[in-house]
Amino acid sequence: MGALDGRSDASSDGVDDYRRRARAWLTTNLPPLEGAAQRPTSEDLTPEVMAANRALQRKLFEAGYAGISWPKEYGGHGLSSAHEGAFLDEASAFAMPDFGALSATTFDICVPTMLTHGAPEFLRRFIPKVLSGDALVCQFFSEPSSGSDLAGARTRATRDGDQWILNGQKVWSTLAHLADWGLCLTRTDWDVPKHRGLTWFAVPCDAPGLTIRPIRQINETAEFCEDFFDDVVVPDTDRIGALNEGWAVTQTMLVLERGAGRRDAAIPPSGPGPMPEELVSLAQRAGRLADPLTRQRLARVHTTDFVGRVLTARIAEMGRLGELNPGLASYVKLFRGTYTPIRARLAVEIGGGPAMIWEGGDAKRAATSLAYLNGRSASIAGGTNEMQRNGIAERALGMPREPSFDAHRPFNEVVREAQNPKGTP
Amino acid sequence: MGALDGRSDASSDGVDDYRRRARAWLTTNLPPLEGAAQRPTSEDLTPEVMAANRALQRKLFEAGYAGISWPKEYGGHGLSSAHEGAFLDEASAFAMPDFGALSATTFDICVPTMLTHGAPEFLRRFIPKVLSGDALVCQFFSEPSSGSDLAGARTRATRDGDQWILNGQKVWSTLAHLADWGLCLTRTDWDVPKHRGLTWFAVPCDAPGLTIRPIRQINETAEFCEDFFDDVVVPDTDRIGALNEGWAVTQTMLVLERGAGRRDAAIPPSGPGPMPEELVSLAQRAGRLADPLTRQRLARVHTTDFVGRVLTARIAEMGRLGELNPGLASYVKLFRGTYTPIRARLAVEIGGGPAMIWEGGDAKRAATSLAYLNGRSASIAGGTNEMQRNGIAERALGMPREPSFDAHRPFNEVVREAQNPKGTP
Amino acid sequence: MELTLTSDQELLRESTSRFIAGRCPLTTVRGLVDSHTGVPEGYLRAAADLGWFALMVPEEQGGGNVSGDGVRDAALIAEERGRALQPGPFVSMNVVAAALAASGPTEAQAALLAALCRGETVATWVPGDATADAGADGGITATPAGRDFELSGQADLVQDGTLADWLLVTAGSGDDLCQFLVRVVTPGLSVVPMSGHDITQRFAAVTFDRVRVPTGSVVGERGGCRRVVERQLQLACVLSTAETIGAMDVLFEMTRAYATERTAFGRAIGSFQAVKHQLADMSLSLEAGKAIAVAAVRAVQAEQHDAGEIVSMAKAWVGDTGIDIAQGCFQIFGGIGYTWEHDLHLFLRRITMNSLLFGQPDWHRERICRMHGL
Amino acid sequence: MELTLTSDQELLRESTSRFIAGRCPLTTVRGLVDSHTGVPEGYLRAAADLGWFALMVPEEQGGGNVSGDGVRDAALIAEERGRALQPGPFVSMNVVAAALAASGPTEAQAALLAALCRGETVATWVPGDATADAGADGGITATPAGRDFELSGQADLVQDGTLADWLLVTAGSGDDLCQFLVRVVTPGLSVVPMSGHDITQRFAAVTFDRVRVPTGSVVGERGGCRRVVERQLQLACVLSTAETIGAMDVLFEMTRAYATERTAFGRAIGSFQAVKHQLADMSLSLEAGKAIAVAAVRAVQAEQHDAGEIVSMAKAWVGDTGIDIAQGCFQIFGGIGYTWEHDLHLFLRRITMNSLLFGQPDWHRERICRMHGL
Repeated sequence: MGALDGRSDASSDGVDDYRRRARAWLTTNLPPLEGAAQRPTSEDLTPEVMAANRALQRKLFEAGYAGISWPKEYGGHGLSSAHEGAFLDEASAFAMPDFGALSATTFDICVPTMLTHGAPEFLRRFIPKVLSGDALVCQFFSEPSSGSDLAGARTRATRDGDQWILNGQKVWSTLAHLADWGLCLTRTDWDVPKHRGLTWFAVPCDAPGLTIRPIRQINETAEFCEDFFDDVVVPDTDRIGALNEGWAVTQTMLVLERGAGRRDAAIPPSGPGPMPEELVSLAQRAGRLADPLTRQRLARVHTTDFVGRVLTARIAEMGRLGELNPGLASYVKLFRGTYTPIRARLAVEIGGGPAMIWEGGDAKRAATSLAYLNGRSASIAGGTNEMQRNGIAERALGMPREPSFDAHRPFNEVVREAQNPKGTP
Repeated sequence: MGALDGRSDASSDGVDDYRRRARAWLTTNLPPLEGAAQRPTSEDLTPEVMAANRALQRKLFEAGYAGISWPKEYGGHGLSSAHEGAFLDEASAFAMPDFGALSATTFDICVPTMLTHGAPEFLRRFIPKVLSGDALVCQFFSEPSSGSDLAGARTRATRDGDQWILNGQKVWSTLAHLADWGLCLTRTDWDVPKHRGLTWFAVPCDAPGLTIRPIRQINETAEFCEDFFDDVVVPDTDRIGALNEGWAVTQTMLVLERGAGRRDAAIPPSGPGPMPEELVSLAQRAGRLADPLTRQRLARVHTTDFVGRVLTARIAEMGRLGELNPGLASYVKLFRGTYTPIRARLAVEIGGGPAMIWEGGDAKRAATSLAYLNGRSASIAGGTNEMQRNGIAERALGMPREPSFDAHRPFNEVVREAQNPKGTP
Repeated sequence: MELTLTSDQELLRESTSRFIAGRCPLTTVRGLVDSHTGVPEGYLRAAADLGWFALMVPEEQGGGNVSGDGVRDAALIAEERGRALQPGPFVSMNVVAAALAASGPTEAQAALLAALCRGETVATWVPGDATADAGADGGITATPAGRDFELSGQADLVQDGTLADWLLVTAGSGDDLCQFLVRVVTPGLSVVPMSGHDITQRFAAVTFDRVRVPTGSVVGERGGCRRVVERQLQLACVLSTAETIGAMDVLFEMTRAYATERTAFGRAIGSFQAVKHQLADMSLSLEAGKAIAVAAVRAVQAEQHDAGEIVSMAKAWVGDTGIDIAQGCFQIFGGIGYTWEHDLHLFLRRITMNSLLFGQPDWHRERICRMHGL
Repeated sequence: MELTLTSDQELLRESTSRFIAGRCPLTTVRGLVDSHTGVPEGYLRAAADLGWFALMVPEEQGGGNVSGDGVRDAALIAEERGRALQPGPFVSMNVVAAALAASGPTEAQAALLAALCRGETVATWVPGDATADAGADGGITATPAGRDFELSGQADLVQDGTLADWLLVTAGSGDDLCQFLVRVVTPGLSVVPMSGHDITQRFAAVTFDRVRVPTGSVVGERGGCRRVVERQLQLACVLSTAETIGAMDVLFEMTRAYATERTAFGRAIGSFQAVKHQLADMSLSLEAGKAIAVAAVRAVQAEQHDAGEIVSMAKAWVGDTGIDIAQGCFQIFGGIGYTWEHDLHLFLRRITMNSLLFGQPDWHRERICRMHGL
């Protein structure tokens, strides 16, 4: 199927050599990974941990293993994704720099978006900072008044000579309090329909007038922030993409956010493996391992876990086969959004009341409660189930689009009317 | 609570006397009921059964027990609903005239609608025929191209002097093939929005040009018909309600159809009673009475059955207390529409494969399959679950109405555009 | 949840609601989530002054209620309590008070009962064997030891366990059940306060390690108390269900209002069928829940022969649909419901925990089958 | 359901589809619902000419298949059969053929196998004890009687039972399982044709009343055949699942198309979120069903160690979601789906019946737990 994906090119020559050299370097320079890699949470990312990871990133950078497939002119190495893949394969046995969710927002989402839409002058200046671990990038994307309706952003950027003044509020910015920069969606024209007046900027997190506040979540962690822009000044040279054409940038970002191009998704899992251990021991503690209802729940979860994995591989394969359509990624997201809350609820039913209390600090026993509280984030964050259903129906199944009340009218008029609705269009 | 319902009036005096006389007459004149009353199906209503029931109706009529609460001027007796209630209470032990579903369409839906909207001249002529059992009335209401969208009727009535020429097609007319008359919704003005160009007519079922054809259903019975109107002539004197104001008539009919004013609904059931016998014996035959999953299913059905009954009583009581709102009836309908298919499916799961095969003609064992096939009619017929959800959300919960694409434009324009959709409004 | 109230009951509802709003509104509840007891200073005494703990107790025993329908009055208060997620013992106090009142109490027990009614002391209900097959709860056994008894075993999930001075313990004794009134400070008895999912309630794990209790601590008849324990279970379930209904009602109304206010894509989100239909389904479940909860309250009040079955139906229905609704409301609120500051999670926590208490829905369904001899 | 086919497989799929369209399209199936066999004259022979019954049999035994992957080829045909609700034995014939081919058949059995491959005779699979706890099926026992065996018991739900000349019977013998090839016309054996929910398939109830069968009718090893019966169950499930997927796919596509064509309130019903979101959920279940069905086919083909588990997952998933989808499509079609003339009910019937055959979803989930030693 190599011929079909059209991604092999001359620069992928010598991958085996490259892999061998990478392995040698890794063995000498990086500590081996202890146990399975686990993404650090916001609580794990103490200043010390962040500093250590930045140091690791700088090590990669200095050895020439940062930005392997990114363009040479911006400090990358211009090699193929096969080279990058080979390096990552080898690196999986070592402790690589890991900034939690910021790794993804920086390296998989924001910078690839910048590389697609940013001006060369900006990229030459900015990308090396990313590669050396000095610029971790978050997203200033959602707003309190625009959740599912991302194009309805109301953060205002007003031109002032060579610079822009930003005012407004963002929310759900993942780990913004630990980031160095943020990619910020603003409205630069209020007199045109909503998709046509948007512009993106790169904003330093320590910019005067920008206040970043972690949000305390119901699971008592604080992975997300709310961000207040109060006359934040941004030079026009830090604009990403053309003026008022921010929706195109947004589209790129959304595709990246749903995991486009992740190398491993299309590999079908070899088998279901063991039953979910935490639920089996939950059932055991509840004395219910022999209870047929509990057994049904265990088998349900186990089945759904595996079905989710084979579905993910199938959808990725459909993408590789060229059938990829923006609705397809919604299948994986909707599956997760549908079954994650159900899985969390089944765990509660398996464990019963005693599973929902624990002696102070017994994190393992609190896990059932936390998973239950977190469960619904899968059906909301990154696009609600409802948005995914729209995506599947309209883009994969060809249903007529939802009639729009706002996409064709000047945004300021829409805002006014939403505050004083008149009923039918 | 008598003071609250405002329905007691002077004419309800002497109900006890009336009840005593009714009982005496019934004992002498009607055969006692054998076993529980079961609504005859279309298959049960043979010509002989129909004739016997018409004879019973005539007997009631001649004895002065037909149209007890209907106006005197049209052949009724002008008594209170309390009198009628007393008679029906007493009559419940006797074999009363029963035309299956036609009893409801005639006496509970169509004639009350006529009494509200019909012209006195028409009613004087027509109602006595109903009372004597000579005019059973069905509804010519739904159309192949308008299911949920009842106001979208396309059967055309064209004026021709003192009469109207009807052309078009109706469908889902319950037992139309056994009825004498039908109440027919037509479009009389195509140049105004859909709700404003409708008119109702009473049409004899044997009118020239009217072809009534029973529809074979998936359960192999034929309770519904499709009806073809081919230049059917109707005099203007058989019009029900004002010209082009048929939507008001429709509203009356819909409220009646959802069982408004049924006397017994508000009485809370005394208790759940025995487990559903047919499911218990299904489980028994499958050897699964001790199976915990089967027991859960049995208890689920039993619980839902009782919850449905207490909910029905609650909603009726809310109506009596004056909180009735057109969205309320949708609760009962949606409950039934939601749980009837689930109940039917649970039965299949209880009985398993062997419950879905039977020796030819073993009707009792075919019942699980038939109930499963019928199950979804509760979620579709008489208003789909989706329409009930709209009704609850918009009328009981105050959600903004669905933006309308057709309610404010001339109907002929809507029809044209639906055939060539342009996308957004 | 009742459609009509007598004027006495309406008065009770209003005074309850006023008391809660004044003494312990949701902001106060929230402020107490990290405290040991979860209740404001003086709350229980003040609640007792309103008669909260005397409802199921005859006047001659120091109790009394407004309408003569103690169960209905208690359910009405429970519902109001649920609306503002009130902390502290209510279900447990009333169950214990009803149990003592009906048991033909000893003099000492009668004195305790009066103290309970006055809110001077707290007792909670340890169902032990009564819901033993409802969870991991291994049950508690009572063994005669001379003229005393020895209690052994554990109860994993004791509501208000950390607040209680006294426990009404149901223990298995041979083939039968016995009930004991046990002071918390008794050698061999340990009460471990637990952190929990529902941060507005307090639970404890209670262990009995050969706890020696005198004959005088036996409540009611020695043995043969299956019938009274059944009655206690009915009361606990019906009051807990009423509380859940109150919580569901407020949460649903919050969500309904939000759907009319919040706009997206230029219109109120409640104008989208996806939201509209979720709300309609939730409203249906809630209305049905109120109907079955009322039926259960009435059946328990009237001591109907099928009260236990109707209670189990209510507990199972509201237990399942309560979670459906809390999760559905979460979905409609979206991200905002995920923040600590928003009240949604407090309702989700209470509703979920109540669903698990006094028998999960499955357990009640199994119980219904048994009641029918299956 | 496979995303990529080899050119051989594509050819097989096309010829299968062409054969069905020419020989037995849905209108023909519909016309045969009241007939005894449900299949058109000459259909089985013609299907055999296309190799339908030889797929799992090595060439030297009279079989053969296109791609060398017999299971995948059979699944592909099963899927095409499901798309047009084909009648007649396919799953059962292939299971029996595979069983005989793998058993080291006697000379007589080998001759029968060749006849099966040629479509000259029909054999069906009577799992008996193999799925005994999957239904009311009391199971069949085999008792040694001199040099013969005596079979007793019953099988309530034998697919293609009325069409079969031979039965491959799985019977319990002591602690073990045995398989026998039994001619339908044998004293003591009665095959009662049953009316059924799925009017496009034929089922029978089979009773064995001390049916005496000679040693020569034993298939494979005497006893110890749990492993081969497990393989047969996997084949039956995986082929039946593929058939269901084909039926679901067509039904869903009919419904999807209807939602774009049917208008109400001045717009296509598919533009309403209520319809749109139901379709999206169904599409998700269907796509997931295809993914797990493909995984099951591959696992059975490769005789993976966890093939049985993956098959049970597929059977349970597709069994449940198949009914969800059929019911959901019904809801979108509305009244028209309630008419005999509309094809919807034929799909609903087949999908539902397949969900119940060879173990209901519950049964497979329980099986999964057991496979993990729980």
